[in-house]
Amino acid sequence: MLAGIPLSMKQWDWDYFLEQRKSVLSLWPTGTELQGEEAIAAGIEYHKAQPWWKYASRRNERSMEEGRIQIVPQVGHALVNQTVEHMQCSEDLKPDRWYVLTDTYTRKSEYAKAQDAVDRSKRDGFSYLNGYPLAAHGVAGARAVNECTRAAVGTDNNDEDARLPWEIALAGGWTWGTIKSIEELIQHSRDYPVDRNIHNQQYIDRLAAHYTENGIPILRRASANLPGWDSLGFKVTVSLLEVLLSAAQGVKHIDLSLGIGMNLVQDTAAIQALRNLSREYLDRMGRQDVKIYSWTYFFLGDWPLQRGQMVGQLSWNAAVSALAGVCGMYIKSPDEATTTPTGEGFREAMEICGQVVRLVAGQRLPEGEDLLVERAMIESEVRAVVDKVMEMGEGDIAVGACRAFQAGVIDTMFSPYRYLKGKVKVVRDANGALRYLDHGHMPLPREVVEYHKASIARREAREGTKADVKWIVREATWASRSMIDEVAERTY
Amino acid sequence: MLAGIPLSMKQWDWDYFLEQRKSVLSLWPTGTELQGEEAIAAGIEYHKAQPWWKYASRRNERSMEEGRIQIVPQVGHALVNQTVEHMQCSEDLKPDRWYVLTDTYTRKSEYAKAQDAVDRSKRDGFSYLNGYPLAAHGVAGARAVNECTRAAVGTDNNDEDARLPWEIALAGGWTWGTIKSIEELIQHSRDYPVDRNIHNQQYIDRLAAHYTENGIPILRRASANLPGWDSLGFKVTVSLLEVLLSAAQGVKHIDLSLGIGMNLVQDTAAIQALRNLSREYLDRMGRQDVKIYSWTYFFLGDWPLQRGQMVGQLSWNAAVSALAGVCGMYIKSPDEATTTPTGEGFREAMEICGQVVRLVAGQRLPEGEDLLVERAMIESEVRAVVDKVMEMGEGDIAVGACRAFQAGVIDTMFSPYRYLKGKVKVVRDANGALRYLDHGHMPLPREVVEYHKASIARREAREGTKADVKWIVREATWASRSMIDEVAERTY
Amino acid sequence: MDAKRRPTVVLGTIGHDAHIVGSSILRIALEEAGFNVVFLGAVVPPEEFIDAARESAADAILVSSLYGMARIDCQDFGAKCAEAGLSKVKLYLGGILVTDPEKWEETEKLFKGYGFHRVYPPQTKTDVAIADLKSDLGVPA
Amino acid sequence: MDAKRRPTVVLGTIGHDAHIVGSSILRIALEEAGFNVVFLGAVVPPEEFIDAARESAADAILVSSLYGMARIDCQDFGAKCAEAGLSKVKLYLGGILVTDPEKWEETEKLFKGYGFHRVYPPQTKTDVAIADLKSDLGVPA
Ligand code: B12
Ligand code: B12
Repeated sequence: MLAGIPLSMKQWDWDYFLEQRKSVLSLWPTGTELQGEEAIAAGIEYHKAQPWWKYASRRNERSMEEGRIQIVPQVGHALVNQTVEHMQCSEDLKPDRWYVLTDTYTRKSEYAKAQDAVDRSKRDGFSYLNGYPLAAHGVAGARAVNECTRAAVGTDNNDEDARLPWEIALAGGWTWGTIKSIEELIQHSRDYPVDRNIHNQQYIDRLAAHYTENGIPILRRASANLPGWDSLGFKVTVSLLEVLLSAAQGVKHIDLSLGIGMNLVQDTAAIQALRNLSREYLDRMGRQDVKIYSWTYFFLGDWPLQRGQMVGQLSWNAAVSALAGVCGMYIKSPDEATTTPTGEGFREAMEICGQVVRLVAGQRLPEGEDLLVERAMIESEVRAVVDKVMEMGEGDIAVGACRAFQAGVIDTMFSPYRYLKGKVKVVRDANGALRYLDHGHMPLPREVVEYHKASIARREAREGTKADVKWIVREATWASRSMIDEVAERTY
Repeated sequence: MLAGIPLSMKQWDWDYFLEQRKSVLSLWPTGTELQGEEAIAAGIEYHKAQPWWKYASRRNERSMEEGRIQIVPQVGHALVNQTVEHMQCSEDLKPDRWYVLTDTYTRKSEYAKAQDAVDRSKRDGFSYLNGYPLAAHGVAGARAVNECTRAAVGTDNNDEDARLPWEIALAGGWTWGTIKSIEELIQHSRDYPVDRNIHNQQYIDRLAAHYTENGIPILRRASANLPGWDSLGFKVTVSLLEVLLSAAQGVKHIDLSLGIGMNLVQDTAAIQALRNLSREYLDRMGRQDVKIYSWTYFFLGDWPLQRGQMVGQLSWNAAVSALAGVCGMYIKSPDEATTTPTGEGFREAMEICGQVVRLVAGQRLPEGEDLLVERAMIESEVRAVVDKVMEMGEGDIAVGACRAFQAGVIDTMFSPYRYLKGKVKVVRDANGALRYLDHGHMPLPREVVEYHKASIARREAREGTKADVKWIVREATWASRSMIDEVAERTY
Repeated sequence: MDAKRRPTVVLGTIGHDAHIVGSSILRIALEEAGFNVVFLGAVVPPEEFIDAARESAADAILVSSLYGMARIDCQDFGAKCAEAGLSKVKLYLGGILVTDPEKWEETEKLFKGYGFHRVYPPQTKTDVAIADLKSDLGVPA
Repeated sequence: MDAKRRPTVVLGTIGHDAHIVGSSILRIALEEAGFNVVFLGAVVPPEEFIDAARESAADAILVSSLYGMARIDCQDFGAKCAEAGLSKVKLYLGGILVTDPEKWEETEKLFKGYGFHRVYPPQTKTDVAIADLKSDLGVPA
């Protein structure tokens, strides 16, 4: 599980970065045109020519002043023109950002396969990829995508090695991307070494920091796009660790994006906990100058097949996000339960979510007792785990993270990653909040464990059943269950 | 504005009812088959043969036990088969009730015109009516509609004289209807006498009470389907007066349905205020045995033309209703902004709202400071007006209501009713809550007036404008405004 | 029309239609824009529009209909106005006239056939109507 | 298959596909139902399914694919199994295979052509799969 790369969270010195860079750019022909430090300077020049509103960081500041919540659609197809067409569908709705997902091959650094799929897509006029192949289309492609919209274009730096795609994205004028130092392994990876993954992300953050030092306010995003069945506390832990690793490389603008679980109180509590703890730990690290913004990512769990139900679910995700008072939200679209999203689908989704946000207006979830307790519990869970990680790394999170995986200090229920212990079990309580049925080896404070047990017990009492794996099976389709199946059980 | 009918809120004695009944049944041929007390007995027999779940009152009790929120679709077309087809579209989703709206002619007692439209509809296979003509199709039609579904079928006893349609509905096995003693005039009427309208509704309530005395638990519904621009306090006042008038005739099961304004805190406060005050005033009247249930009716204001926006609005209405903890909700459908609703539209609406309700699950808006204050203000407003009405009627609400209209004690902003003073002006505050800019001659307590002024002032400060009629014009399309128009104003 | 006099319009919601919000909003906007508005409210029989227009020597009649029965209520409105010698008066119709929103052209054609000079689709903005009025009545914008 | 022995299935998510929730749920349900499950997790190369099936003398291979690349990942799966002498082993495929949800029949036909005995539409319930397995393997329900 370790490649034995010498690792520390300290900011890379620029020469070390440049030395690494050579091999990165030689991974694929489109990288060679970026050889040399001049290429970076040229990229920065391109950026200097862009207006402020091409920058996700600036749009964050501006929308907060205006008290306006941002709504971000998603795109990603094999060809540049397919991707541009998709984006054009919503240009008159002025999205603040476009979230461009890369395809699976690009994510696995299988650039040849991606190129091959591009060729076949051109031939058949159909997209053979589930995302946009950043490397295959190179800087020219990235700029074409960037220049087709007023929005701030960014990407999900997914899968093990996104260094080359990131070089191309930045040179292409894109202004933000996602931090994947830890989440990546839990989400997508089978056995990629932890140290190498963190090292790759340090490269990405270091380059972003260099741009920022040169007056280009690149934004990095801790995404917590973990499955909708994961504990909120766990998601906050992962995000916080990534925020700190990223800031250590000199990044100055960070989104605290949280994949929600759809329980209003718990999601709001998690969003607030992540903001509070990020500020506190960053300040303690001496990073008072890092700006942070709260965001949500729509529930990444089971989506209903019935369009009506899917639409209702999208709206609830928007309502939760708005009531929680976020800076912005990443949305999904009505047809996404079964197919790769379309431009029309996202236009409709923007109207749906936009209307909900307009109607919620300035309303926020009041600071009730439930919210206070839930937030306190999440904060105490996250402190315990993050402090443990630091301790294991003798103060160095990069080192600590590697050890934490092995020890099961970082662990969850569903993950392809072999080096996770996989001892954790999470279920929903009577109100749909996510609770630990089993927290495995995670060092959770006793109060937290008991709090979760207690709310599981309340549901057990109400349903007259005992919590076990059967609950987990049933909850795999908790949200997506067809209404007809549900009412069929009613005897009248 | 008065017909000079001797009026009192006391329960009619049965003979007086029977005497009135003769003329009612002779209003249209389909009434004649109901002549005589035996016909009522026969109707009761038909009911006795129906299972418990055909009764809205029983479904209320049952769903409350199950902690399940009811979702009620709407229907109404010229022909029986058109109406049945519409209902069949959602039968497998098992709606608890069907809300059958009558057409405009039936509502104006222009039964001949309704019959004529029915004939033309049969000829052209198209519905020339905007609702179901209860009188035209008689008892046979009503039973056909009733027997096509497991749901509890009921109607909106709209427009001045709904006595005959109500006779037919009950004989047809329908089990609930709407109270329109006061609301009706404000909503639909131009110059119908107040006393006659109340007298008509007493007839309807008295008949319902008779069924109930004979073991058939008919439910009456205070609807407050007033326009979405009306003050919530005003709606609660109207409903409370109707609840008391209805209970006085011996009705035992009453829905407290409230047309919401889409501000979560204010709507929740209004729902709670209506429940608290209804219980309190009913008990004081010695009607402890009257069962009441909280319901909502979706925002009756401007609906967006863009389908996506309309869908988002429906979802928010469902979210507000569920978070407020209602027993059930009357929904609208995506295509209703421009056309008479369709069966398919309502099926989709049931899926959309059903999913929101499922996701909200047991979550409720916490008792925060805002909620407490808002509820206190609404209660104090309603007490003041209702007590004034009682005082004007020397303890008799029926009498008092008549005088209250003349005096402007009951008044609102938009109404076709000529005998309203029309001095009231209502605007939204920064969070979309409805506030009195001018309360005309309504006897509002000082604290309430100042509370509303203060929150208007906060919006004025924020927007740097003064509240005036321009706000009212703009807010007429507050919810329905197209998103494209909105973003067009953004300079970036 | 005579330039000294404020342009006068008769406004209301026709037939049994109770929907008064739209016409009330129009009223406010028209008065703000300097028109002299004879407001009849809602649930107004066609004849009343005509009488009011005659009495006020109105320059235009603005009819609102939302409840889906416009087809029947407005069928002979143009003819009635002509009979009453109001053929110079501009007739506007708006609200929600459509039965099938897809086919707006048809709807517009239908109601123009009933004698209306201008027919408006659902949720037309007040300023659109006001601009049209000013140009039709030759009022300086 | 031999009645004494518990029916054995190999299960996992194929190719570069990381979606592991569905197959994890299936695993739990299958074990609850008395099957012996060889769970390979997600991001599993086709060869690994085959090796695991051979080693465990599996009665069936359950392949999950959600990420939209099933067409490519599964093209020659049936052929590979045949080569490996697993022609008696039942091959099931499920997840989200479709590119166009409208045309399920085509999708099913396509993947049956790749050698799968059963192909499932999105969000197939675990009990459906279990019932099919029991009948295909002659396990008493
Ligand atoms: C509020 C409302 C009610 C309220 C009305 C309260 C009142 N007294 O005003 C109540 C609850 C009483 C009601 C009752 C009914 N309603 Co209603 N109602 C609505 C609703 C939700 C909003 C209407 C509104 O006020 N809009 C806000 C105003 C500002 O917009 P507007 O009226 O369109 O006006 C704007 C423009 O159109 C323009 N305009 C309007 N008229 C004109 C005229 C001219 C010349 C010009 C230039 C411009 C212009 O000016 C305004 C500028 O902003 C609409 C749905 C929707 N469209 O949102 C349904 C709707 C109009 N109602 C409808 C129906 C069917 C009814 C009922 C028949 C239902 C029933 N069967 O019981 C009854 C009718 C009873 C009756 N006798 O009239 C249907 C009509 C369907 C159709 N046209 O085919 C609608 C579309 C909803 C639906 N799909 O069911 N309703
Ligand atoms: C959670 C999720 C993720 C998580 C996965 C976390 C994890 N490691 O498992 C994350 C965020 C990492 C993710 C990533 C991606 N995802 Co994803 N994801 C989903 C989501 C929202 C839910 C999937 C899920 O877990 N469902 C719950 C389980 C219980 O249901 P299930 O898997 O369908 O399984 C049930 C049945 O189908 C059946 N079943 C499943 N397999 C089999 C096999 C057999 C033989 C049988 C009998 C039965 C069976 O058993 C289960 C019974 O309940 C779906 C959308 C949706 N459908 O809701 C998208 C979705 C599957 N993802 C999609 C995409 C495109 C991706 C990405 C490629 C996005 C990108 N470009 O970055 C990446 C893929 C990366 C990679 N290398 O795989 C698309 C696929 C489109 C397509 N098929 O055409 C979907 C449909 C969403 C969308 N429209 O964009 N995703």
